[in-house]
Amino acid sequence: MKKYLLKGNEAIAEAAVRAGCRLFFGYPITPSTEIIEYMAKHLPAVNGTFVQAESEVSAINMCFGAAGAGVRVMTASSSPGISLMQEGLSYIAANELPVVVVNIVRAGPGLGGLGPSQADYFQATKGGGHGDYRLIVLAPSTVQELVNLTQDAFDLADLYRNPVMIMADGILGQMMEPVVFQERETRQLPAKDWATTGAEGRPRNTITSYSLQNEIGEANCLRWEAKYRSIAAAEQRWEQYMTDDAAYLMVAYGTTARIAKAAVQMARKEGIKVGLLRPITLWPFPVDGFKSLQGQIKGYLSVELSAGQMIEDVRLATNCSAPVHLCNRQGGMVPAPEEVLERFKEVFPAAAAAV
Amino acid sequence: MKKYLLKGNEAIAEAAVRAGCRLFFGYPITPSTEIIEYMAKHLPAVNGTFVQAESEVSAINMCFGAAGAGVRVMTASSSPGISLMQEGLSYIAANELPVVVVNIVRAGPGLGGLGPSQADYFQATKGGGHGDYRLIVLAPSTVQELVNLTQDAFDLADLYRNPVMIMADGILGQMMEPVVFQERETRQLPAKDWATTGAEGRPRNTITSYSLQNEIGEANCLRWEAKYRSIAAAEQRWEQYMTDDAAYLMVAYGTTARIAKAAVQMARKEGIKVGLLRPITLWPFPVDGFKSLQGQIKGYLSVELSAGQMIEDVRLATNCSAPVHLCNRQGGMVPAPEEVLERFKEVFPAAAAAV
Amino acid sequence: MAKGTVEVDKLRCKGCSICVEVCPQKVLNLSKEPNPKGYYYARQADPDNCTGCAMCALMCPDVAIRIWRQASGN
Amino acid sequence: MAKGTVEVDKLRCKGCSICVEVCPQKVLNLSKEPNPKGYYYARQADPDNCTGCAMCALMCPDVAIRIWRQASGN
Amino acid sequence: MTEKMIISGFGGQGVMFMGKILAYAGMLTNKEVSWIPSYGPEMRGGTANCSVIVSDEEINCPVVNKPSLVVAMNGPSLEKFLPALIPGGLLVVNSSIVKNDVTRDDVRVLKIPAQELAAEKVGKANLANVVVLGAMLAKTDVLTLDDVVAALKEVVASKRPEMLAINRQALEVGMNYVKENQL
Amino acid sequence: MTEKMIISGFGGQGVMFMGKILAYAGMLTNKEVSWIPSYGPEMRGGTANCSVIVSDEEINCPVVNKPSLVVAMNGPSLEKFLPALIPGGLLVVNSSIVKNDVTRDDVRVLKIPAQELAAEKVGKANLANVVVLGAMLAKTDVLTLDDVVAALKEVVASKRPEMLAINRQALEVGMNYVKENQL
Amino acid sequence: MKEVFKRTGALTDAPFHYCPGCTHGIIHRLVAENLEELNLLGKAIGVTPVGCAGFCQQYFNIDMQGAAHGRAPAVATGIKRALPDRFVFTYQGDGDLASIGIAEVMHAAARGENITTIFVNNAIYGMTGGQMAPTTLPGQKTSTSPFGREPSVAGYPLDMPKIIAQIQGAAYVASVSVDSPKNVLQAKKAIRQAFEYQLAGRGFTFVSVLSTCPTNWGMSPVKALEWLRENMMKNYTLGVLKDAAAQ
Amino acid sequence: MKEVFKRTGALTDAPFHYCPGCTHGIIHRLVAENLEELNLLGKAIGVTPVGCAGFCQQYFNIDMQGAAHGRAPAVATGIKRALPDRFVFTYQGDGDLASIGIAEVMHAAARGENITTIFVNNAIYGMTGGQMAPTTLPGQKTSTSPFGREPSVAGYPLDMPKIIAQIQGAAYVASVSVDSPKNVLQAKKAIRQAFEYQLAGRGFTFVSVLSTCPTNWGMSPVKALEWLRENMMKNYTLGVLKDAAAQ
Ligand SMILES: Cc1ncc(C[n+]2csc(CCOP(=O)(O)OP(=O)(O)O)c2C)c(N)n1
Ligand SMILES: Cc1ncc(C[n+]2csc(CCOP(=O)(O)OP(=O)(O)O)c2C)c(N)n1
Ligand code: SF4
Ligand code: SF4
Ligand code: SF4
Ligand code: SF4
Ligand code: SF4
Ligand code: SF4
Ligand SMILES: [Mg+2]
Ligand SMILES: [Mg+2]
Repeated sequence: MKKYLLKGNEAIAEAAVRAGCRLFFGYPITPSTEIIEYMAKHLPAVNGTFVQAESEVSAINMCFGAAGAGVRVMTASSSPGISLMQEGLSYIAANELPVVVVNIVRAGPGLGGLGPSQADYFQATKGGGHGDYRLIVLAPSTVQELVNLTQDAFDLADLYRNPVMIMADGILGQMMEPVVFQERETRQLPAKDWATTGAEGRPRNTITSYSLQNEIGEANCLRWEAKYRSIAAAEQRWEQYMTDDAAYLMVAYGTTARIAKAAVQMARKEGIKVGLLRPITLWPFPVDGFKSLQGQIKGYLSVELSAGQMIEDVRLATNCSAPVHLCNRQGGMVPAPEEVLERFKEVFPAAAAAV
Repeated sequence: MKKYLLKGNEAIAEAAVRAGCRLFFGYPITPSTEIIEYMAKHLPAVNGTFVQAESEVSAINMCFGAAGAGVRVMTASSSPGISLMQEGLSYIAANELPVVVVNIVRAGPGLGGLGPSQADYFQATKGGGHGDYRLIVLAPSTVQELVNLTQDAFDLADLYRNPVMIMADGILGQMMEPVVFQERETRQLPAKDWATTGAEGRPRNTITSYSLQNEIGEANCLRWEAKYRSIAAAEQRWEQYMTDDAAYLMVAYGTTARIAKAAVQMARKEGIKVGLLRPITLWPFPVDGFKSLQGQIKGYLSVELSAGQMIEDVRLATNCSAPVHLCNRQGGMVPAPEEVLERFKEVFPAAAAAV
Repeated sequence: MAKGTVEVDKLRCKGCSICVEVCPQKVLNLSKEPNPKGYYYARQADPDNCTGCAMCALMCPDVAIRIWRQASGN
Repeated sequence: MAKGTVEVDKLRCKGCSICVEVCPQKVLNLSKEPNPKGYYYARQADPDNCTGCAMCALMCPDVAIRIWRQASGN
Repeated sequence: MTEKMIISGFGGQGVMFMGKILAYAGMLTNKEVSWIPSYGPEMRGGTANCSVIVSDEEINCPVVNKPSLVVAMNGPSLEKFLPALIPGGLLVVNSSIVKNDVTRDDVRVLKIPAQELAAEKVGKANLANVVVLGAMLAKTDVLTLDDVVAALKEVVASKRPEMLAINRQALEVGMNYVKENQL
Repeated sequence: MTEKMIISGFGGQGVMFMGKILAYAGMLTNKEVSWIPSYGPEMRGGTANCSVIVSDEEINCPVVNKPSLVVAMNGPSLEKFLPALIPGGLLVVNSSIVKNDVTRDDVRVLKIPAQELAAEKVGKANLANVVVLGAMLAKTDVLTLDDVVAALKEVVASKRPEMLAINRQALEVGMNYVKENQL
Repeated sequence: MKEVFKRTGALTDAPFHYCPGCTHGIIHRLVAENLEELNLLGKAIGVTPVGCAGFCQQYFNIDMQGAAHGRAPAVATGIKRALPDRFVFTYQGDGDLASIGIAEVMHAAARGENITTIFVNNAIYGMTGGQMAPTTLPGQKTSTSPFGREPSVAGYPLDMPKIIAQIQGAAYVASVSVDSPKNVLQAKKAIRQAFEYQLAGRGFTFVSVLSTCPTNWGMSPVKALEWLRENMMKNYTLGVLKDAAAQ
Repeated sequence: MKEVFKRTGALTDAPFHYCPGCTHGIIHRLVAENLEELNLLGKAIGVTPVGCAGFCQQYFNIDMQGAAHGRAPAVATGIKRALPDRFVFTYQGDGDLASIGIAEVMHAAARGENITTIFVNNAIYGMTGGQMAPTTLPGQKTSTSPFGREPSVAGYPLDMPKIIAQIQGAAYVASVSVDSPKNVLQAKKAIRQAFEYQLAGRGFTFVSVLSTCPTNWGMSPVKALEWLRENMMKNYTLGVLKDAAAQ
């Protein structure tokens, strides 16, 4: 199979085109801009349309309209731009529209910096917009996985009629790695008979999230909640590395998962029994992955490019059954594998001593 | 002391005026509109200025400018409007500007409904905007407390140079209760020597959150984190009710805290040893309040107008030391005290049986 | 002069009285009894004078008016 | 004709060559050696012709030019 | 002593005002009070209502799910809130407008032809709400006529002092109607 | 065998291209590769650099904190990245421009007067980067000249086939310079 | 007897929830009749604003989407780009379009987006209970300009059709009123023209309709029509402000 | 010898980070010189955009705030309302002002906000590496209009001064260029006029300055000035578009 050397951002864009994405609305922002530039260049050739929106607010609402019209659509941005999309995302979730949103996270808050960051974890997983809703959040950690998960994202969005976010950072977005575009089995997806495509030949469709009666509002909430439960049951994804005999577990996703993996390898060389659990879905958080290991693990190290956000989900997923510590860098800085291992030994001296 | 019968929204506005708020920027939205209407009417009389912003995006950025210029400023909105403020809030937090923001939460997601809701808890407490930052979040449960906490909010904002959110719902915003405006001790607050007021007679000030060097970005993050830690150490607030001998604890804030209190009273009549812990600060979450009770409590019931959000913080605060269950209504619906008690008995049958 | 017949949908009418005012022939007035929603609805008080000019219908915000016309001389 | 003297701040200059082009007297050119930032900075190649008209300074994006003028006849 | 009231009618019938006066009266007599309106566009065109609690005890739950007193100023209000009224509770009906049958026999019912009374005895049909208020006061112990007059003084008289006397008159008309007819 | 490289210089010196060619060459020989640029306005006016890893093993951490090979196309690059070079690592310097002293003696240093070589021996001063690439290949085992030529074929030749020969020539000039001078 | 006026089938049977005398209803009818007459019921997709017309998807007998406050032109853009052969329009109030949503409508115009926007200007925020709109007239009292709109503090009204007409991508811009039968007929024509231009692929079309809000103006419906005539029509010039085809 | 040109003290000593030949630098100087000449260093508060000029708080020797992308006019409004006697201006690029921030600038104008906006139109997004701006010319190639801006898909350029001039609250609107010494002097005058109007409390003032982006236009600085002259100046009329005092 042909290998391409692609930037992460380009890989996302190409994967989207191959997944049938025919509309893209976006507004430039570093470090995600290559996605929209790629779309501007390549969508016309497949009869797709790229529109540079006047803002991220407009971009997400254009996605709303297009998704409501039944077409595969995507937008991409980075942290401040994603913040501007929160109202729109809440509307999209409430109207159950399949939209794929890419967040190539940069250092925040505020204008911040352009360095890699994972500080938008809470925003993505707990809902930065108002009301109870969930995005399906996918966290690739290689350029190849950016490709695969982007393609999955469109299927998941259509399957569950739910917005899906692909979350990565500037390192993943900017780096080049070899990728292949595999032929993928086409998933059986429900017909979009709810879409507003003009009512010719069928009863008319309306898409709205307004409910003045609280009873109806509650019924909607319960319906959404049931959907989220079924997603949580069916779609948790994670990778386990060296966990069979692990007494300790590093937990990391995206870029930090790669670094943590290197740290695990270094630790293993020293005889330390530590493994890695890499959440691939950040929502639903891979609680099942933790459950299967819970008995054997004496301590967790959450490796993050934030002040410590996923660590809360790790504690919740493990029911606080063992201590969970944090190894982090912030503001665009990235820890070296050595640093992660050092931190590990610092918080779990017993692990190193046991060797 | 003179008692006034005021709507919650009016009480907030009047309290703000009395706290020295002289600028208000806002955009109307039900059920918070009375706040901006009150400000439009009453600020001119105290030489203040009300500006109706063209949107919530503008409103929060006007607040940014005014706070940066050293003046006490407030905005108010409800859920969708607050979502639109997320980028601005992240900027305000990053620039450490004292702004008071009121969210009279309505049912979401999307356009949703106007009924009371607590489904913006995550957004408020975990940061709906990008990057690691925190709002101080105050959750009053009576109109009198709306007054008191609004006045406190301005002090806290100035003291910590941090945005403060007052979070309530349509019931609290729309209801009338008697209030008094107490003379309050004036807190010693730091001089705003960082404000951009024109550089006459001093070195110039700049307010910016941009850092192209990751090292500087990280230093900023660490400085903010240290501040948040000190707030968490000093400013946790909660109310305990009937907790001395309680074996079970209901946890609820705002409107639901009132309902839960009624439920506790009913339970106590039946001899059930249950108490109430009412978080007053949602961030910092009153972890200390839970710690002091942890040994004695066999189970928690988180009473919420959401799909279950605060429940995560309860589990984290109690280190999962006892089961935490949820009693909730959604979409604008509110549980009756009877319903809460019934749910309590359902999840803790032993508590009722023990009587 | 043409002869018109106006039918007001009593349930739709909100008694805003715009049609009453706009009718050049002063054909319409409001009922004394409210409809089930509590509105005093419009009705033809002076049907003979109606020309079927449709001005009332053009201005009715609730699209509650239907009009027939018989051309004069027919 | 007035006589001008132009001083280019060598460290500020980025060698954009706008001043070189705009100078009506063709007084300026770019250095052969770069400054510490790697730019070939502007300098007075033909100082005698400078009239001190300041066109170069008006157009310099880096505000790197300073000009003195001696009025003719002075 | 706690009275949990729902007062409901068309927009324009003054039901919010009725509730406010009651809450105000409660506050002036140092009782605990709360008042919650229905709000937002649900009001537009439709019915409006407010929930008022006046109590000697702290009011925890301000939402009135099970009122002890319902005032129905129009038909839809009766239909909506009668089922919630607690057994033994008081239903006050503006019988000038409400023609519905009262389908429960475990509640006390007070029918006041408020429109007529207001028009004929007060001379102002739009004071029907105050007439109903007066009638209601005859049947609840939580507030007295004087309490309400005191509240009117503060609320009405501050803006339109000339309205005080006629409001008082309307209250009395309502109260007397109950007494005279031994309702 | 793993080579972790940082290639750094002014914007315009073609350092990104050098990195890409190396990564491409690695990919074509079925090695694991990664390439990360510096990005954003930090590039504007200042220096640009990229990190490239070519390895026989899976690349976990793509960030190069401790390079085994540093290419410094200008002075600031040398200052910035020399301290990070691992002991025994290779420093390749474009000595036409870089006049700084190399302050470490625990690393291997390769000084290439690339500008001159490119101008004189290739006839195109702007191929200094390719000359350096060639020189570098003489001293690393991770990739051969043929690997890089193959990469150039795919990357350059697809767009500007006429450039292939001269690029190849520049590579050879660099490599030969090292060999001839027994550096 | 000939039926000379009947309720168009492009409206559903649902009774309007608007206040008595609110001219949103007239404008609804005009839009609906044009949809029917141009045979668009099967291919039209309407976009609902947030505002009093936020429920209008209940009334138009076509496919509809409900946009976030102010974002209808962005949503319509998404629909139109997805389905270029469908007919797409937005229906928006003055708060929705001229305040929070001004960026979206300006840029839809700039893009020459082939959609139609019906702009209902009642000089106030109806839905939320009568706050100042960007189109509120100087001196006009609203709940957020309780002493009358004072331009030195609250600025001047925005004349949206005048502004949109400046934008190259706008193919047709008209300003109409529904205060009288004559003007109602004019308004219908303008909407018709805009719709036909969209069908011809001419670009962005915009019809501003002056409308009443008796409730929040605190006037009877009839009085409100007068106020509209005497105040709004003086501030906002009626007529076709731009017609790309005619130029 | 008389010093006829020296670097104004209203600029700090920090060297500009702009690319060689970028005319942002000229515009900075003009703003700074006017600040100095009007003796405003102690009372001016500037608002920085997001864009290449996002670091300009390092260059102007005054108090400054850095706004979120596009929101400078809102931030400036907050400052001005807090401190009405201070002098407040924004400095914004075409992406910042005409795209994401168009609502804020239009409404600052509508409110007659007593601030000044300097609008730097270089027909492109400089900072992010050369994407299409609302002011990009038809046919112009950018990284998001790689085949040249095609109006039928990407719309037409927005002429901001023309639009702002339509708004009643705008007191002064000028369109200038910095392509030549003569135009630079004109530009300085326009900025001076705007500043003086603000000092006189006349309302919103707006100066649009045509500027180059040699880097993203892919031209030498000198060539860029020519391109500006031959293309941008033909699309965007220079001159004073509105002068409330003169009217
Ligand atoms: C983001 C957001 N802000 C505010 C609101 C509240 N809101 C609903 S409608 C409206 C204004 C309606 O006014 P207009 O657009 O003029 O329509 P009208 O009701 O007058 O027809 C506002 C501010 C909202 N729903 N969402
Ligand atoms: C919300 C948000 N969206 C996008 C960006 C990325 N961004 C930074 S500057 C810029 C555009 C700059 O262009 P312009 O305003 O024309 O200024 P110039 O650089 O050309 O001077 C963009 C899109 C951002 N920082 N924030
Ligand atoms: S059709 Fe004409 S004459 Fe007849 S009622 Fe209507 S307006 Fe009057
Ligand atoms: S115009 Fe229509 S709604 Fe109004 S009174 Fe006449 S028929 Fe009734
Ligand atoms: S001052 Fe005039 S003559 Fe002298 S160098 Fe400058 S532009 Fe040339
Ligand atoms: S214009 Fe200024 S920066 Fe450019 S070459 Fe001349 S002196 Fe140097
Ligand atoms: S509030 Fe105003 S705009 Fe809304 S329906 Fe009522 S009259 Fe019409
Ligand atoms: S990118 Fe363009 S606008 Fe930005 S500094 Fe460089 S030349 Fe100037
Ligand atoms: Mg309106
Ligand atoms: Mg620009």
